Amino acid sequence: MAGFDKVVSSYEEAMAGLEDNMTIVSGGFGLCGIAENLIAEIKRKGTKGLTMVSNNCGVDDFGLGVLLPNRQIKKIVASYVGENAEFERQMMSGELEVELTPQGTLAEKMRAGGAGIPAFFTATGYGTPVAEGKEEREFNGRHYILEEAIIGDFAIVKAWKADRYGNLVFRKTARNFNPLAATAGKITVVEVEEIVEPGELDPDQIHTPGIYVNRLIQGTFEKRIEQRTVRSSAE
Amino acid sequence: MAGFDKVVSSYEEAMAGLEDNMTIVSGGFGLCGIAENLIAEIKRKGTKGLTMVSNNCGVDDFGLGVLLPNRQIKKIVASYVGENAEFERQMMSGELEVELTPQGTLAEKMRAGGAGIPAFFTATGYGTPVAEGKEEREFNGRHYILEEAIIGDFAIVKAWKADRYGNLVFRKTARNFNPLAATAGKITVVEVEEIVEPGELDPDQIHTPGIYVNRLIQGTFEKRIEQRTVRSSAE
Amino acid sequence: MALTREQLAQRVAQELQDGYYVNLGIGIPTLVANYVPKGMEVMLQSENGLLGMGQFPTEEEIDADLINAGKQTVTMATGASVFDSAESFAMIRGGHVDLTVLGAFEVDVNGNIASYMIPGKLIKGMGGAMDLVAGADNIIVTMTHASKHGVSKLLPHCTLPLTGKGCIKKVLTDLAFIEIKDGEFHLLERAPGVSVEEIVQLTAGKLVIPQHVPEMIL
Amino acid sequence: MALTREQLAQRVAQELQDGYYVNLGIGIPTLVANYVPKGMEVMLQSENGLLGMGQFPTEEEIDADLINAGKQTVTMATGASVFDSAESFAMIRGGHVDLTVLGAFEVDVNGNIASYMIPGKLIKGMGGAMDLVAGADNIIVTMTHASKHGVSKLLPHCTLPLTGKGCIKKVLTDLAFIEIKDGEFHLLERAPGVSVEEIVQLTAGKLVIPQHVPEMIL
Repeated sequence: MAGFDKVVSSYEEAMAGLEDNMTIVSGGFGLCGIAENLIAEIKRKGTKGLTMVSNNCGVDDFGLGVLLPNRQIKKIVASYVGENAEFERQMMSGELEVELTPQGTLAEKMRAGGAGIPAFFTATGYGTPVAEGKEEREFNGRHYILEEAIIGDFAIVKAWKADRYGNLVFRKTARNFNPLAATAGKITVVEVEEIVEPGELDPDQIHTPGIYVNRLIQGTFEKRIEQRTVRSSAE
Repeated sequence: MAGFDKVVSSYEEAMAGLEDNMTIVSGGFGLCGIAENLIAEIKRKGTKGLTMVSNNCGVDDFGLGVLLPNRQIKKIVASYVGENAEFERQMMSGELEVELTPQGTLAEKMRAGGAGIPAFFTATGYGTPVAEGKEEREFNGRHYILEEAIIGDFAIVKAWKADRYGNLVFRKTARNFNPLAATAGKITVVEVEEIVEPGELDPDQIHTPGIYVNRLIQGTFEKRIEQRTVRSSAE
Repeated sequence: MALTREQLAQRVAQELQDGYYVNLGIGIPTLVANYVPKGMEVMLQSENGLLGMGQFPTEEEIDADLINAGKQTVTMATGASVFDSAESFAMIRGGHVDLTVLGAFEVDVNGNIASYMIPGKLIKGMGGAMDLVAGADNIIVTMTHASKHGVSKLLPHCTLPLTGKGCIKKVLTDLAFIEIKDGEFHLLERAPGVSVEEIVQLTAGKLVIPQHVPEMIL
Repeated sequence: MALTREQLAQRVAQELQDGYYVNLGIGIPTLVANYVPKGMEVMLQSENGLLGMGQFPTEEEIDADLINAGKQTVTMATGASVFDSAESFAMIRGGHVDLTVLGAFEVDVNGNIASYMIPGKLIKGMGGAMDLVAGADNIIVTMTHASKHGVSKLLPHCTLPLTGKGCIKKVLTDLAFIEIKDGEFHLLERAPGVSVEEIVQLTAGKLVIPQHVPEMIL
C-alpha cells in the first residue's frame, strides 16, 4: 500500500516544505471546517510573507487569525473579513494587503485552478469595484468579467473521514470550500477526524478522490462555534 | 409537499412541452446511464429538428440511435460517434450535422451552462480543428482557447435513486454526464429506478440537489451492455 | 406608519410561492422565514452550502459542522442537501434560486445596488452578495426608505461602490413597495398610513406614481 | 525484431512508479496494466468517471452500471472512487494524472500529435484524447514506427489534423524509444535486435542519435 498511503505521522511532516512568501489555499467558512492543527503548525513554524486564499480570516485567537500577531500573513484573498481586531488594525495600517473577492467567484477560482481552467467569465462583480482592471465581455446580451484561476503552493483542508489513500468525505456544512481547496494545491495537506482502510468508504460516496491529496493526518478538533444560536426545546 | 414534489405520473407528462427544433442535453456514456424511457418517449412523440447534446449517439436500435431512423435529430454535439450504421449514413450524406467536441470540454460546457459561466478557457483543442474560429489566449506561457457554455431547452437524465423532491443519487459509472446535464436544462427531466420519501437520503450523500430537477419519474430499464467483457472466474 | 422589521418580513413573505427555493440575506431577510404562509413550502438556500435550512437547533441539537451563511448554528429541513461552495454558487449564479432577498445601503433608478462598502469606513467584504445579485432574476431588496437624517436611499445614481449593476427590479422599504423599470421607480404600494407625499419627499430618484396607490395588506 | 504489442506494453510499464495515477488509452496502452511491476501499485483512471479501475468482471460480477472509457464492463479496485465527467476531466485537465499512455497515427518533432481523424475516412471523434494530451505533463505515445508500407509516422510535421499541439515528449514505437525535445527526436533505446540504421530509415523527422544507443531490456 506504500504507493498510495498518504498518511503522515506528524504535523511537522504534514507542512514540510512550506516556505516564506508561499501561497496557501485554505478550506473553511468562518470557523467551520477549518484545518485547526495545520494552522497551528504554520504558526509554530513561523513562516512569513504568506498569501492566504480563504473565504475568511478567522477571529483573534482562532482560525487563520492566529497567524496575524506575528505578521505571518502578507496578503489575504477573501470574501468577508474584519471579524477580528488585529486584522482590522493591520488592514487599516496597510501592513496587511486584502483582496476582496466575491464568495462565489472565490470558490470558482479555486475550482478552476484545480481543473486546469485558467480563466472564466462571470456576471458577478460586473460594474463594481471588483471589475476594475478586468476584461469585460457581453454574451447573449449580458455583461460578464473575466476572472483568473487560483493555485496555491499548499492547500490546507479539513475533512471528516478519509481512507489511507486520501479519499475524503466531508460532514454537513463543514464541507464548504474544502473540496475546492483540495484540488487547488500543488501540495494538498488534509487533516481528518478519522482515517479508515481503503475499501471502507463507498466509492459512490467519496467527495474528494485521493488523487488530489498528498498528505493526510488525523487530528483532534476544538470546532469552535462563531455564532451559537439556539431555540428553546419547547418551540 | 406539493410544492417540491417533482414526481409526474406518465412519460407523456415528463416530456410535455418538448417541441420541434429544441435543444436537449442528455446524460449517459455510450449506453451506460441513459434515460431509456425518456428517449423512447421522444421517439413516440416524433419531435423533429432536435439538437442533441450527448457524449455519444447510441447504437442502431438503442439509446439516442432510435431517434435517427425518423430523422428526429438535426444536429448532434458529441465527443465520439459513429457507433451505428444509420448515424454513419446520415452523417456522410449531410442529413445530420455533427459537432465534435472533446469529452472534457463537453462536460465542462454543460457544467458551465448550469453554473452561469458563459465561457471558459481550456488548453484542450488548442492548435487542433476544434480551435477553428475560437479565441486563443496565453496564460502563464501556455495556450488556451475560449469555449462557450451549453444550455438545453430540456435535459434528460438517468439517476439511480431520488426522493420526491428531486434529490438524486447516481450509481457507479452510470453517473458520468448525468449530474452535469441535470444542471444544464431549462426543464430537467429525470428518470430513476427508485423514488423514496424526502429525508430518506443522507443530505451529505446527494449527488444532485433537487433544485435542478423539474420532473421526476420512476422507470424500468433494460441497461444494455455495449462491450460485455469478462474474465474467467478462475483468474 | 413606517413598517417595522417584522412587517417588512411579512410583506416580503407575500411574494413567496409554493415550491420556491429562496436565499435570504442576513438581517430583515432572515425574518421572512417566520412568515411563510400556511400550507406553502419554501426551501431556504444558505450559500455556504446548504439547501433546506431548518430552524435554529435546541441546545442538544447544536452541531459545529452545521451553520448558515451568517455563521449561526442551524438544523436541516426534511429533504435538505449539502454541497461545496462552488456547487452552491453554481446554483446561485446559474439562476436556479427562485427568489433572493437582501438588504442594501442604496438602490437607484437603473437597478444598481450598493450594499457592501462605505468608503472610509471599515470594509468587511461582499461575501456572497455580488454573486446573489448577479445570479438571480428575482430579487427583493429590503431597506429603510431613507437614513435617520432623512436622506433618501432611492437615488438617481448610487453614490457608494456598487454590489451589482442593473440587477434590482423590486425594492421594499419601510414606506413603500417599488418596482424599478425603464430607468424609473414605480410606486406599487404604500405602507399602511403612509401618504404618497411622504414617499415622494423621501425618494430622490424619479418616481412614477399611478393614480391609485393601494395600501399594503399585512 | 520489432516489439510485439505485449512487449510495447511491457516497456511502457517500466515507466510506472509506485503510487502513480495512470490513464491508459484504448488498445496497446490498456495492456500496460498487465505488466505493473511486482510490489508496485498504480491506480487506473478511466475518464468516464472512475479512479481505481479493477480487472474485468466474472460473469457473476458483470454490472451494466460499471464500465470503462472503452465501454467495457469492469470492476473497481480497492480504494476506488466514482465521479461525474466534469470532475473526471478536471482531474485530467488540471494535471493531476501522473502518466497518460495513448496511441497515435503520427507525431512530429515539435511534439504535435495526430490520433483521431483521417480526412476522407469515417470520423468517429476525439473522445477524451484532446483533453488527455492537453492536460498531462507526462505522456507516452505508443504506436508502430511506420505504416505497413514503410511510411514513417515520426514526422517533421504532422500531416493529419492534430489532437494536440506541442504536448508529446516521449514516443515508444515497435522499433525505438524516443524523446522529443528542442524540435528534434532523440533516440533513447532501440528494440532488441533492431539496428540504428533501420530506425533512421523509418524516421522522417530529424533524429538525434547518441554514440551509444542501448537495447531495451524487457
